[in-house]
Amino acid sequence: MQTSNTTAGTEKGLQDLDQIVIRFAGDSGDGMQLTGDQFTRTTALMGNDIATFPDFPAEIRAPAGTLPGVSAFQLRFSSFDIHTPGDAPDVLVAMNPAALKVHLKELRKDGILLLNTASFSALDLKKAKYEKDPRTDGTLDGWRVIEVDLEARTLEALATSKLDNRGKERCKNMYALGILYWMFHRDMAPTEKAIAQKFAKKPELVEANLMAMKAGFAYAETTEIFQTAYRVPPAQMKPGTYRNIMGNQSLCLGLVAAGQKAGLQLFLGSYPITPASDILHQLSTYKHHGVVTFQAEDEIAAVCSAIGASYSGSLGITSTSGPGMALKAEAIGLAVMAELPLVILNVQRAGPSTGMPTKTQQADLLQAMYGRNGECPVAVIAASTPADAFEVGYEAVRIAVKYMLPVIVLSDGYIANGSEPWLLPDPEKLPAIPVKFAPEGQPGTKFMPYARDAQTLARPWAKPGTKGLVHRIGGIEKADVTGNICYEADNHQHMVDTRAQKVANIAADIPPIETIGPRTGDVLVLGWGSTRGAITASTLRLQKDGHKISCACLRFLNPLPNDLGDLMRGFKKVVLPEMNKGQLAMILRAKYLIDVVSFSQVNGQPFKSHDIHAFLQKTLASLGSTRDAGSAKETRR
Amino acid sequence: MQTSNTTAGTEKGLQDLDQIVIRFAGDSGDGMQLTGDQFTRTTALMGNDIATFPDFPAEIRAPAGTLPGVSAFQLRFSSFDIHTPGDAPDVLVAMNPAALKVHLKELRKDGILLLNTASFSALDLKKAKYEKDPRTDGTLDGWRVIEVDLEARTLEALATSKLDNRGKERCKNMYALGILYWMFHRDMAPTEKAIAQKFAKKPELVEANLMAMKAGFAYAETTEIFQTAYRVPPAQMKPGTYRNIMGNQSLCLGLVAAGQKAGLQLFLGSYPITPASDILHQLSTYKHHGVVTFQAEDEIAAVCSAIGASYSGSLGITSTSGPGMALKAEAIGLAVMAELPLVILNVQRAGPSTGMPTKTQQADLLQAMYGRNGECPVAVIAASTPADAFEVGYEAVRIAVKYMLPVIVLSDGYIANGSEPWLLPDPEKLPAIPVKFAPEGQPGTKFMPYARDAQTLARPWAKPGTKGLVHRIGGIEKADVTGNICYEADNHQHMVDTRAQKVANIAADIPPIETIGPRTGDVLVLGWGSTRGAITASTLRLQKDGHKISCACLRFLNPLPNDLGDLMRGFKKVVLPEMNKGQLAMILRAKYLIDVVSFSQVNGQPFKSHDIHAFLQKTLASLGSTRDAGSAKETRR
Amino acid sequence: MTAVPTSPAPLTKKDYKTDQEVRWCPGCGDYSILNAVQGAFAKLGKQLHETVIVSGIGCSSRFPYYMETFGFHTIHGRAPAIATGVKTSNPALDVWVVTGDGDAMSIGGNHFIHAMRRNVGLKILMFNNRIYGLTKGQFSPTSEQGKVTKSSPLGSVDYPFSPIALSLGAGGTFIARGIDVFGPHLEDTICKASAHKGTALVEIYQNCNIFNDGAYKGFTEKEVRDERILYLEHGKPLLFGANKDKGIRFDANFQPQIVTGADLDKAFVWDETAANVAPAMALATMSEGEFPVPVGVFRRREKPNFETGIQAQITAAKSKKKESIRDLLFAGEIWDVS
Amino acid sequence: MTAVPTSPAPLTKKDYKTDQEVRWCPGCGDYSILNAVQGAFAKLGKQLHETVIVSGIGCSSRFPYYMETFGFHTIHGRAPAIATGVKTSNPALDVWVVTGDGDAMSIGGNHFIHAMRRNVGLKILMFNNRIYGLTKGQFSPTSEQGKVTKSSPLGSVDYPFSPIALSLGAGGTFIARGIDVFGPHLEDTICKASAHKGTALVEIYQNCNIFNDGAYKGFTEKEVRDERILYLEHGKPLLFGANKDKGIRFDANFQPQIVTGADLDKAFVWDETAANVAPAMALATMSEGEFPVPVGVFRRREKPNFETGIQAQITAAKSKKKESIRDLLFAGEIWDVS
Ligand SMILES: Cc1ncc(C[n+]2csc(CCOP(=O)(O)OP(=O)(O)O)c2C)c(N)n1
Ligand SMILES: Cc1ncc(C[n+]2csc(CCOP(=O)(O)OP(=O)(O)O)c2C)c(N)n1
Ligand code: SF4
Ligand code: SF4
Ligand SMILES: [Mg+2]
Ligand SMILES: [Mg+2]
Repeated sequence: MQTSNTTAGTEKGLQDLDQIVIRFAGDSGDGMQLTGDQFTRTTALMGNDIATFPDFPAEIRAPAGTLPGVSAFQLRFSSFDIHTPGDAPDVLVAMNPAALKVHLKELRKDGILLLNTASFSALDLKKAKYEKDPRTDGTLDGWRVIEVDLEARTLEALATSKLDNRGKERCKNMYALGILYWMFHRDMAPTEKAIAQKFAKKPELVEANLMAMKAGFAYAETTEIFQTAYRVPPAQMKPGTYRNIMGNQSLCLGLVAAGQKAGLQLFLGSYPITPASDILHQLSTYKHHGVVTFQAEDEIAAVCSAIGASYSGSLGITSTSGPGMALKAEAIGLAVMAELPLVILNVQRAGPSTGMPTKTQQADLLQAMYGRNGECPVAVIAASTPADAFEVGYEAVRIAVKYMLPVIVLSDGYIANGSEPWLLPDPEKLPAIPVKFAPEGQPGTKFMPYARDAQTLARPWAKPGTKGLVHRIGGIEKADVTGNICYEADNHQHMVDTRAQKVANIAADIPPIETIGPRTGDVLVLGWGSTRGAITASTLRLQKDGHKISCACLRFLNPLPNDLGDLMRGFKKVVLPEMNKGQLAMILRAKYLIDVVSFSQVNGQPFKSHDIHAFLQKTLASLGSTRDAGSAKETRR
Repeated sequence: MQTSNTTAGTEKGLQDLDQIVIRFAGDSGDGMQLTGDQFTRTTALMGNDIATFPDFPAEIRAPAGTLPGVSAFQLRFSSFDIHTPGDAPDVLVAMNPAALKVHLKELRKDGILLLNTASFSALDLKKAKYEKDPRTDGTLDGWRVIEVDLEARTLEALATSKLDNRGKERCKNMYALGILYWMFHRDMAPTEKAIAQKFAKKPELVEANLMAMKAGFAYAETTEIFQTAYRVPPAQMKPGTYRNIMGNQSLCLGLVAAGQKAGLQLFLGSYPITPASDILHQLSTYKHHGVVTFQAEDEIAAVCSAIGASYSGSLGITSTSGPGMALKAEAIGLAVMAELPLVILNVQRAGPSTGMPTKTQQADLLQAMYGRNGECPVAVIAASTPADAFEVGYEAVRIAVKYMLPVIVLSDGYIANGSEPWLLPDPEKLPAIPVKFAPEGQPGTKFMPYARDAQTLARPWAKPGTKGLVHRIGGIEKADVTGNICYEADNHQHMVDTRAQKVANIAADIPPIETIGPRTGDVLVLGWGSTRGAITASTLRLQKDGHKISCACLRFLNPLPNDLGDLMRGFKKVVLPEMNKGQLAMILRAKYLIDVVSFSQVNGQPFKSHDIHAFLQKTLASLGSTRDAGSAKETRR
Repeated sequence: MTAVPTSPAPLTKKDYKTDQEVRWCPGCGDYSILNAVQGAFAKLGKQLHETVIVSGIGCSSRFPYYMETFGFHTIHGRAPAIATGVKTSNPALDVWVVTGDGDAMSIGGNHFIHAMRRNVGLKILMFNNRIYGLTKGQFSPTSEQGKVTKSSPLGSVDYPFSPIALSLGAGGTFIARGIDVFGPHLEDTICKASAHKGTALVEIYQNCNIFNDGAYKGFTEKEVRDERILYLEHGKPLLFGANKDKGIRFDANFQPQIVTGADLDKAFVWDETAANVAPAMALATMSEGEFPVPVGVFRRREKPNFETGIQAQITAAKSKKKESIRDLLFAGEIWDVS
Repeated sequence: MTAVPTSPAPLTKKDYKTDQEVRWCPGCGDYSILNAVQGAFAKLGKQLHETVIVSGIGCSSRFPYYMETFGFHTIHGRAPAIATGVKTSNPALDVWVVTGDGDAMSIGGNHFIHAMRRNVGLKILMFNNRIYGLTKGQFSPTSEQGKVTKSSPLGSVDYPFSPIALSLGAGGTFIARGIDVFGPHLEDTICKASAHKGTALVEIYQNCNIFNDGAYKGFTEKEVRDERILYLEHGKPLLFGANKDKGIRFDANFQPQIVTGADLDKAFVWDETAANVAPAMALATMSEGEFPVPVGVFRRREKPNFETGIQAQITAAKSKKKESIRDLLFAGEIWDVS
């Protein structure tokens, strides 16, 4: 939050900033996700670039007021192109002592703390594991504290409302939102519209929520404690039509768009699991696009039903997270053997085992690559931002159908629940997805289920119901061409090689790697998945400082792009930040024998760009790379 | 089969050889495995070194006389130390045209073909896909063919037997065995004893079988077609007591011995699957050692029951093959989180998916290493020969208990069903396996389930039923020491690191790598698992030729031995033959950045040592390594 | 491409044969079942290309290779789940599942009961030989207690499932039993299963002459059959015996009893469509030793199919709302930047 | 190490409480169940250290954290399999499984029915809220057809399982139902389950006030209870209503009927130990809308336990044959080389 200039003309001061990071934190029941979401929509509509990061508590509800019950939502908006939801917030809204306890340490020095003082009884403090009242023992020193008894203020404001006191109190998040809308010069209209829609059937709720918000706005405008409002002018974004989107949502849209383009019925077989469940939920709403969703009895049945669907001529999809992925391994092997298209979505969460379901991680890459018996290669591609997930979902369908094989899509909790403005693509310009089902068999000929396309090595997709195509396939090794069971040594070697070659062939479809910065230099920062934002931000900053550093984010992890080896060899050092213990780094080291340096973090949290920055700085220093003085801020493009 | 000298004193000639490779091939119903097994036992008792390789048809019975129904058993015995069951057989026993068709091409030039001529009707030939009678069209040229109508001869010999004709005919394998016993100067006594035991309840069967065998022996002795008998003098083996053993069997013995030594009840949870089922069968016979076997409803229940058993203070074991391994992934993750001892046996077979259940492969290494969600490290060790499996089974228990973690043991179909003489260990000298269950809790203290041993980082093993130890654990991330659920970032990072460190700590227990040959030179051949024999044989041969080549077989695959990097760096080139597409090679390349050359074969068959030899020769040549002329035979030690 | 005979309608048994050699042990009960299925299919005039047979793993599961229809030999226990995907995404297909007692009752138990619960339009043929054949003879979840096998050298401790009782408990809508050696009855039962719209289970007692020979001979051998088999016939009393001189009735507590002579008219009249499942359950759980073994249809109730319900929602949604890709993407709050 | 209160025998309810904060939503039915279990355990005087509670994943499966016994919160659906390992390797332990309708009936269905079949000495408490609570409200295999949830926006097409019927079909030996809000009855039912030697299932209707509020209020609310609940009492006729003025009888075809007035003496006399399972099945599958909802014990039959059988074989084998490691290894055909 760096002040750039002050505009006159408002009653109080109005300062222009180029970015703000706000974190809302409160009890699970305090509506923080909703509050954050409203702020995000409004801000997106006002033309700022924006990135969000909801940080949920453990799935199960914790008792009110306790530390494990704290739910947070961080958003960053700016007048330039941003890549992450920010590291340390400029503003922290803390709805209770527990939220304060958990999040205060992250608020940047001198940042604004909007503290709800309604619940600071001894019991409240105890629940939050505070020995003393933090408001009076110096804990809050160094921050700009604004104390408001949000409950009292809200009750006051809703004196005329028909809601009972409990109902009124629950509007306190809207009161807080009103305060922030004033502080950051936001338009209340989009929220008014959204709330009216959301509670369309309960007008008294609409009224109370909006009354509370407006009261908060007015309170901020009139009261003495707020000296200035801030404004973040719109970002200069690429021209086009935008929509704010979350990762799970955009992945679904990519799949549906691809299904439409290909003329295929989509069939999702899934079993609920955090943080992938929303894919099942969302695809269930696309029945009008012919999307069949099947909530299976478990993950095995889920993937198996999708395989059955693909076998019958639909495009089978299955969605899950780590533990579910483990259960699908055997069946994915069947799909590899049967050479059927299949899209497997793994929205990664912190493992191993049940791990921390609501926390993010990208430690399932090696499982995606190797987590099956035998030599069992599949395509693996990764989404890197909420908007990118659209393209990745689309691409997964295209590849699965073109090469007749399973494609694993890796996303993660950070992408799934994070959001950003999405420059909507022109539907006409989406790549074609030609589907060629095997034609009716001619009388007197026998259908050969493993006769292959000369270029892709794909086998024909033979839809049951088509005359003359009866044939048998299965998970036992088959003779090439005929598909008959075959235990011969040479055939098996040939089939193992062929299945590997099919995946390798996909490399022909991969465009040259896009780098940020020149294709040679001192340090190349590689990444995949949701580390993209933090990597990009820190690279840009170091480039601005004059370092010879570039970065690139890989979408294709299997096969790897053909130009990757050369690209890496153009740098003195390759650094690879990953939210795992160096999984892609290992693959690259093995394949290219290049000393790729893994920068690992496995704590359930996304990287902070300043941690990556610090590591890269050290790496650059070790190479003797020079550093200009300069602003540490991300560049506009 | 190289003639070394001829001994006088027998009626016909008697030649001394230093090794023989015999392959029995016939219909699944022809009793080839039994025949091979009898020859093996006898030969072992006669003091030869011996190695066997049964090659089963697909699990399901194929129609009699067809190619897929052919079952084979190869054995090699020698008067020196051998490492493989040999490449091309010297003698092929073919019980029908199909067996001839499948195996003749492997019989070495000038080798002996003992051909049963009983079933060469047009139909028999058709079933075997012969267009013409191979006996008359030149097909058999170049081999020393001995034709015997085994059925007619057997029926004649059993004229007085009370069996019906079908029963008599089934003794023809014993007639063939008798012929071979004469040819190779074997003692019939052990077989007489074994048959008497096997059919103890059916004396007429004992009589018929032995009559047939003796008739075959007499036939060979008297008839004109056999000119010479051969003798292979005993090998100079290390002094001690020996027993012939198959891999699955010896693995079981290792586990039972370890259980006894540790004073732990073994609990096997398993679900039948080829080629691991015999582990379940065998351990089921050790009830008198307190071994509990539980045939579960599937592989998931199998591993879960074993986890439950370990939780309750037994040593949980689960055995399976590839597809079952895939199903166990999620639960293994739980064991990693719960930090419980667990031994997981994967007798690998050819994959992916159902693959070729009766064929061998070692392509599940990366699955063992990485086939789970999240960072989920376990110890991985591999058996390399049937006898070695004993030590590996024993070691697995020791490590699991000492470090409180799951250990995956990799074996494969080749080891499981192959056999060799096993120098029996002194039971007193087996390493101790100290087990320290957490003691009763003191009143007023709270048990800390994740308090750790300072050296190993193992947590205490707290047996339910012990006073004062009540506690809760699970698959969700836990705070170290207390074991309470914990979602904190730093704790998660700490626990991820700790679980990795526990596995890494095992390296302290690994003895220095044993090499065959000096620790520096031109080429180092590395291997793991069942490739050991073929690697050793070809290395010894090349060493004899004067090449600077050494080899080593790794038992520990995770963690790797501490001295591996230095060892590899002592050679110009490291070659790694694997029955997969280079899985260990990949791990080594990534870790050490050494250009380990993978020599891959994925055809369901074990390596032939001459293929490895050829590859190594090429590698040596490319390095300009000199080669002395010399015998191409394995050395005696 | 090699030439194969073209099949002019109507199809005969032979048209369902493939060019694959049948690879069961000589004498295996699976041969008779194959024969009965081909007979039933010919009778019903099933089209080769409209039929899909999905199987798991086991001797039984090799079945698809011997049927000239679409065939998918999948993985152990998962056939019902895969078939659910096939049928739900294309209800027009005639989808059959072939499975074994291990495949369906052991590893695949969950998918099996869920298929029953959902009433997916699958026809499930379960070859019950009370043993794991393919893996060479371990006891299965339908093996009798005390069975001595390689994995239970002192006799198995497990109690067996009754697959019929389990299916009734899971809510199955068509549940029947046939026996390999009763070819015409089996063929007929398969035809009835085919006619049922929802999930249809036919449990088929099958002799594995290698690992469990004679498992059923106590009631299938010619000499004992008449006295030991109870044919369930819809609307008719439960009578058995060569001269139908014995019957089954239930006492006031639903406990089965054998009646003869004058009491014969108290024999229970079989209604395979009964609303409450209790009578079928009573029959399914009668002791095999004391009572005759029921074969035929235990239960048959029509109830809307799963896949029909799913596709009806799709059809309704499609007719209610048309949406182009553009409309799909350019939805919600969008804004323009120029 | 922090100090904890030591518990002098006899134990009270409080002794079973842990130091963990209970993390269910305020108002969740799980609280009452926890209370009933603690009450039952206190009554039965269960020793903390001899009791193991194994759970899967779900809101319900957090249960072990709140019980001062050994607790293992495992993975989704696998608790019965893990508990089978615990109990079979150490039959002296008192092993409980806590699970949900999703955990036990959906992903864990197979282990569940196999535990029933084997009659392992596990006490299974299944919290049935007819919804997936933990994952925020998708329909479960016990949800009624047509249920609108996030994953079934147009209503689910699935038919529900009756867990009681499924367990009966699977051969369960103790099968009962309780309801969260009927605390004393539930406590009593849990005590009965504990007394049973083999597998004991208690299905517990539990209200999820967040995602499926009021699922059971149609028969649990104070005003309707008496008319809508049928208490199963061993040896007593099936009567219900505030004045026990209604009863359940079965017609000749086992179809249930409600009787009143003069017919009241035709009410079926409940025998939870009946040999044939049909009456229990008839009750379990009565339509919830038409008939009162049975609670209490549906079935209770003694039959040797799985783990007892397994351990008996071990004990017998041990007493028959002693073998040192040396004898074990130096067996079969051995030979010496010197
Ligand atoms: C995941 C997995 N586990 C185990 C096996 C091994 N297996 C193959 S078939 C079978 C049991 C077969 O029994 P059943 O279904 O009764 O068929 P049958 O051979 O008796 O017809 C087993 C255990 C396998 N192929 N895959
Ligand atoms: C393998 C796996 N799949 C899915 C999940 C996600 N998951 C956790 S609990 C649950 C369902 C819980 O339902 P239920 O058993 O009824 O418990 P409740 O929360 O209703 O008490 C699901 C789907 C998981 N943790 N692991
Ligand atoms: S093993 Fe048994 S079931 Fe399998 S094919 Fe042979 S006889 Fe049939
Ligand atoms: S979500 Fe439902 S079941 Fe879970 S704790 Fe809350 S009220 Fe209870
Ligand atoms: Mg079977
Ligand atoms: Mg539930």
